[in-house]
Amino acid sequence: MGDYIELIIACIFVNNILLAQFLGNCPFLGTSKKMETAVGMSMAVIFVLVLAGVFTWCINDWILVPYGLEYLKTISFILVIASLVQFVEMFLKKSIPALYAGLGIFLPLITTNCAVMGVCLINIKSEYNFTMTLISSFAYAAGFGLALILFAGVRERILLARVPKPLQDTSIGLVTAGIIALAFYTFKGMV
Amino acid sequence: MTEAILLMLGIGATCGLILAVASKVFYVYEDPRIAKIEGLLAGANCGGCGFAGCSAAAQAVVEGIAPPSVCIVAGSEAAAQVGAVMGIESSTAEPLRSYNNCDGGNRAADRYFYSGISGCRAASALYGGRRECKIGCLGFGDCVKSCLFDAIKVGDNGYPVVDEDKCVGCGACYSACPKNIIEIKTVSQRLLHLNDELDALAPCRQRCPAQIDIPRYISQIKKHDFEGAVRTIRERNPLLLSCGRVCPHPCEDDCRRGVADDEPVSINQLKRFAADYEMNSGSRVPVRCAPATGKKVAVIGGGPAGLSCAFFLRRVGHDVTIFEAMPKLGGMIRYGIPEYRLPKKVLEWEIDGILNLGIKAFTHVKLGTDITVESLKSSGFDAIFLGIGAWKDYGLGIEGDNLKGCYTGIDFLTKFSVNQQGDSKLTVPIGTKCAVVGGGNTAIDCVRTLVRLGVKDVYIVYRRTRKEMPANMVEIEAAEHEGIKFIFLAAPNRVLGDDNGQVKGLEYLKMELGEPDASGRRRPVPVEGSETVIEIDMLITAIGQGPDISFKDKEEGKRISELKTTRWDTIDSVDPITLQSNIPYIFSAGDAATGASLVVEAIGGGRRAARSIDLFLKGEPVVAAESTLFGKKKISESIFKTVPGVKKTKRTPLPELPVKERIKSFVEADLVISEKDAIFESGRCLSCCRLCYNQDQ
Amino acid sequence: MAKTVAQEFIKGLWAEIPPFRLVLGLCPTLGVTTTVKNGIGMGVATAFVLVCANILVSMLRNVIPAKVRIACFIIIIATFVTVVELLMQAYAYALFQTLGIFIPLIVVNCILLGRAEAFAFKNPIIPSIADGLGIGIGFTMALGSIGAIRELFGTGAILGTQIMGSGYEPFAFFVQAPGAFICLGLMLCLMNLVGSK
Amino acid sequence: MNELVKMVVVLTILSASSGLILASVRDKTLDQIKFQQLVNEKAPAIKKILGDTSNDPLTSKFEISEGKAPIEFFVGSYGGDPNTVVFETFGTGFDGKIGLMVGVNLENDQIKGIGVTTHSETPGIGSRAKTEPAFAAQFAGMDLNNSFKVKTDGGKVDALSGATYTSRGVCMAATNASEIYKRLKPQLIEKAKTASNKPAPKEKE
Repeated sequence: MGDYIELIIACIFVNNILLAQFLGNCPFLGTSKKMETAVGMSMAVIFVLVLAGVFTWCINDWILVPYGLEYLKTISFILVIASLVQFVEMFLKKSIPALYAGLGIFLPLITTNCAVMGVCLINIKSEYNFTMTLISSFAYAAGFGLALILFAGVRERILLARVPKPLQDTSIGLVTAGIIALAFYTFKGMV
Repeated sequence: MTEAILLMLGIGATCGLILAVASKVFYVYEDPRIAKIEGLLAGANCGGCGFAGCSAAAQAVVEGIAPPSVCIVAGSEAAAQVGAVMGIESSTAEPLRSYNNCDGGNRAADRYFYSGISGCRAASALYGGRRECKIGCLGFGDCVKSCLFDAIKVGDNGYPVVDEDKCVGCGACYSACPKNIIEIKTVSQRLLHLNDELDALAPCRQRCPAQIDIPRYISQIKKHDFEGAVRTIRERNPLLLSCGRVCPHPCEDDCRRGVADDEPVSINQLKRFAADYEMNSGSRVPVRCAPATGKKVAVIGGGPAGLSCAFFLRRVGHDVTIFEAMPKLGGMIRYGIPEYRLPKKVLEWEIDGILNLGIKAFTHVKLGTDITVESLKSSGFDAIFLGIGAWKDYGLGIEGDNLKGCYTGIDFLTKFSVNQQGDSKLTVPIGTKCAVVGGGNTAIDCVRTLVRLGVKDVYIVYRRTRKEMPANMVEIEAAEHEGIKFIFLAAPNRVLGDDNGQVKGLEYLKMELGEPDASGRRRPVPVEGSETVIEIDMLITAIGQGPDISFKDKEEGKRISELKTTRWDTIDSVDPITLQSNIPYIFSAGDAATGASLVVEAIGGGRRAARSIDLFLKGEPVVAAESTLFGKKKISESIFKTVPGVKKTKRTPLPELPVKERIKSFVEADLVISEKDAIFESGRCLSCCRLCYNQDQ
Repeated sequence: MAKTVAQEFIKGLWAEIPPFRLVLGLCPTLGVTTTVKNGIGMGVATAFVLVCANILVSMLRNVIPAKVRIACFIIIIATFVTVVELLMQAYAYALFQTLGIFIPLIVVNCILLGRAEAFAFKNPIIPSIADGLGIGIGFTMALGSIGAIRELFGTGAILGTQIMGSGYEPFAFFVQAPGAFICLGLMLCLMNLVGSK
Repeated sequence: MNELVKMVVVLTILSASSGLILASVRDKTLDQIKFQQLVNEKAPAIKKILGDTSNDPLTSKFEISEGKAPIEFFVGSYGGDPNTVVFETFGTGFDGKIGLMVGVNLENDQIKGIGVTTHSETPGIGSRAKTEPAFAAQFAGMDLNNSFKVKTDGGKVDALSGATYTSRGVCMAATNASEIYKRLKPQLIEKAKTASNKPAPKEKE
């Protein structure tokens, strides 16, 4: 149990996917302009990342490793993730429109979110077992959400601040992200 | 080797099959334009545009929230193609279109018979034309002949009708028309047009502070074109649901049917009917915005004036950001008007519709604390609109008015409303016997709220008589029905307290009416030795309110501290029509500019300010034409003393909940009229113009 | 469409240089640019995949059905990414080790999908190559320059050659995560400043 | 329906041909990659551990499989005497696996030296296990028949300050090495001799 808690803390704070591992930065800057979007995106990432983590673990453990095809993991993972996302999107749209309204529109954005692909590869590389994969996928996604929502909160306020023209928008966004990353940096010694 | 090929074959085939089947099984209809536009975007789903992926961006483009150039990857060619799908040329100016303003046709009486050349110009050369109306259509069709694009036809009633699809906005008809009938304007120009002496205006249109084209939307309701009616109202008033509920409808006072000794048309009920029709229809009537101008405007205060100003600025293409100090948008219509008059759900739906046009809004942001005029200017806002409202209650200024149990009107309503909406826990302990001092709408809202909270004895204490009460008559009547006790001709003298500092009574002097004062109301004079005490445990003072301009002091030495204000703390405009302040980039409207006034006044002011801001941003002089109609100024020939030919018909009564039911809860008390009644009521409209009106047969 | 091949090539170097003008492909930009060598290595790998994918997409543009085009692009890109991954492992092992997980993640770099969709899918092979080369070289230059700045301030040296005086205390902040964000933010600011003039 | 079929067919063909391409590239590069891994990951550690040998340890190697993946052993001869073997074991550090090369003298069971090969520890903290010679040096001379613990856990190894997890991971790898060594020692002595005499394995391409 202790190991699991440690893993969760490490994934959310210490190795925060956005701020320490630099994965998933495009949507990080793109969808953080509004709090609403940021929350939706975070939820969608948690949802997809857990699904993708489980699927890719199964493929890796049941097909790729037994047949010695590990070098095909990039292409097979991306195909599986892309199809999975598209399938879930279509499924939600038809069957659970309420959930689709909240999450659905964020799903396609996730196909090219390197956080998803990145976490799947990290899981495999770290040789986690099934439970660990489940936990780390969730925790990494939660870390993504945490950072994104924090950042969106700050960014909404930045709009009110005096920012010199050349620094406006993405530029100040990156500097802010750097300062938040600095804050997350202090978690380094935690585990 | 074989395994690799087999694996990839398997994965490819499985994914392809599953997706192919799923796309059939889970098929959902959506606007075909979305798919078309999505096809043109980069498909990288990178999120760089700020929308959640390409399909979300495509949807936003179709809804008009995002410009065709939304995609940062696809480049300018794709933007042009997206624009083509949407029928807008990206980043070109709004198209000009011709409009016909006179649908009077042959209604205006002929002054003489003319048998000369059949041409408008020839006819108008003789005494301005044969018809009575100075500006009305002569009906010879010079405009039709002038049009090279076959876009104007003479309609059924002998007046020109423009086919908007064919019109290219060349302006030929405009120059051909010797009268003021054909105008050539862009949507933006129409939206920002102010009533003018030369316009074809019915009396009600001249009276409405928001300048809504009333006869037009009523005739649209008559023709069952409810969406059209919504569109017409929205050209002047973005808060039609709220106005339809709370507007005291001054327009109805000038209705020609009322002048003819009949009951005036129930104009506001018809507006509410159209507005509710849109809300209940499940979809919003689309609102188009002009291409982006790249100018940024900060609207401070998300009340009716701010929302109206933001709405019109956004529609003419500016980038608008609203800053609101309270937890939610709406201002006085959210926090000052109780739930039973304007349900919050309705208000939210309305505000969402406005924000959906692409207006950014920040709440919990107070001018002077979180932002300053200076900081807004330096973060790139080109103009600033102050719609900060009037939120500071005036005090009674008598002994004991700060005892426990004493509140002021707006403060009480706001705290109660914030609490009711669950935004924070500001509870107000409610007594059992309450007196509300004042005779305005705030006072009435306070007493009606107290009744609903189960307070047994609720008094209204007012200096003058019922006739002088500034509150809406309907509201006063409703309060009477709900068992409020009115104490007229009573001036509070002092508030009595017990040993704990808790209110226990209110002493007032009886008054009598003396000579009329400047406002035409008879001045009340106290009667010596008439002190009377009523026993109460709660006192609310609602004797008026003014704007809170403390933000000025917080930026001492900055330009904003030079902002001119009046002695009532309202922001002084250079010109009440343009609403520009003495600092050129600051504009104000609503209660902040006028002192506590009507919602519809604030909406009209918001639009006037939007017009001035638009002029200011384009670098044009911020002025109003000499012939602009404003305030009490009216087209004299259109105001009749008598209106012959009107048969009396009963006005559709206002449906409301029975008293017993409504005082128990905050459920909306007034209801909407039925479609049948709306059609009937719209039939009562005389379809007036300047001179013409349809007589009852 | 009247643009010449040369124009297609040039635009990637300045007008549309990622990640400055097109704010895309940020993850590798931030993740691997601790040194010039890493930055350029990543840039070259990306450029290689970009050019190859552009060629293939352009070749197959009449065969691929529009509805599954994204899936097809992904397969094509992923194939080349894996090829790069294998080649790098075989011939530039040290670089492969430092770039680590970012190599397979070229697959999800939006620049690649974006170019495939926005350009190669609609244009013949030659302009597609020019486009891919232009954007690829632009990206490489950008990564290299960010890498240079971070390496210079973070370690006091560029490509292992000491540049700063011996009294220079390396500002390690720049090679760490927070420094990456701030460095890129400031460079963007600089680009805006220069571009606006 | 026709369009759907085309979609599926194109996808399938495309992914199958991608499989073909990748498989052939993989085939061509396989040995080179293995060689690179050897040279880049293991060789430096081996060289450091063994120092001056009279043979080339990278070529005098043998494999022993115990059901799982085979373990590679590199033989170091001093003055023609193949008395030292080096092999890789793994422990779990702060962030994933740590690969550790352990060199052992077959005659006295003493550790000749250790060296970290692969790891994904925090740069500047855990990574010092690989870069700080003092940390590795303290293992030299210890008896491989013992298990290894850091001082906080009651052992003899001085942990890297701030990187207890990494140090534990290295100890874990060393303990694993001890177990493997104890199990396989008889075989090792046997094979070390033959391997050092055997000519260098054929160089591929």
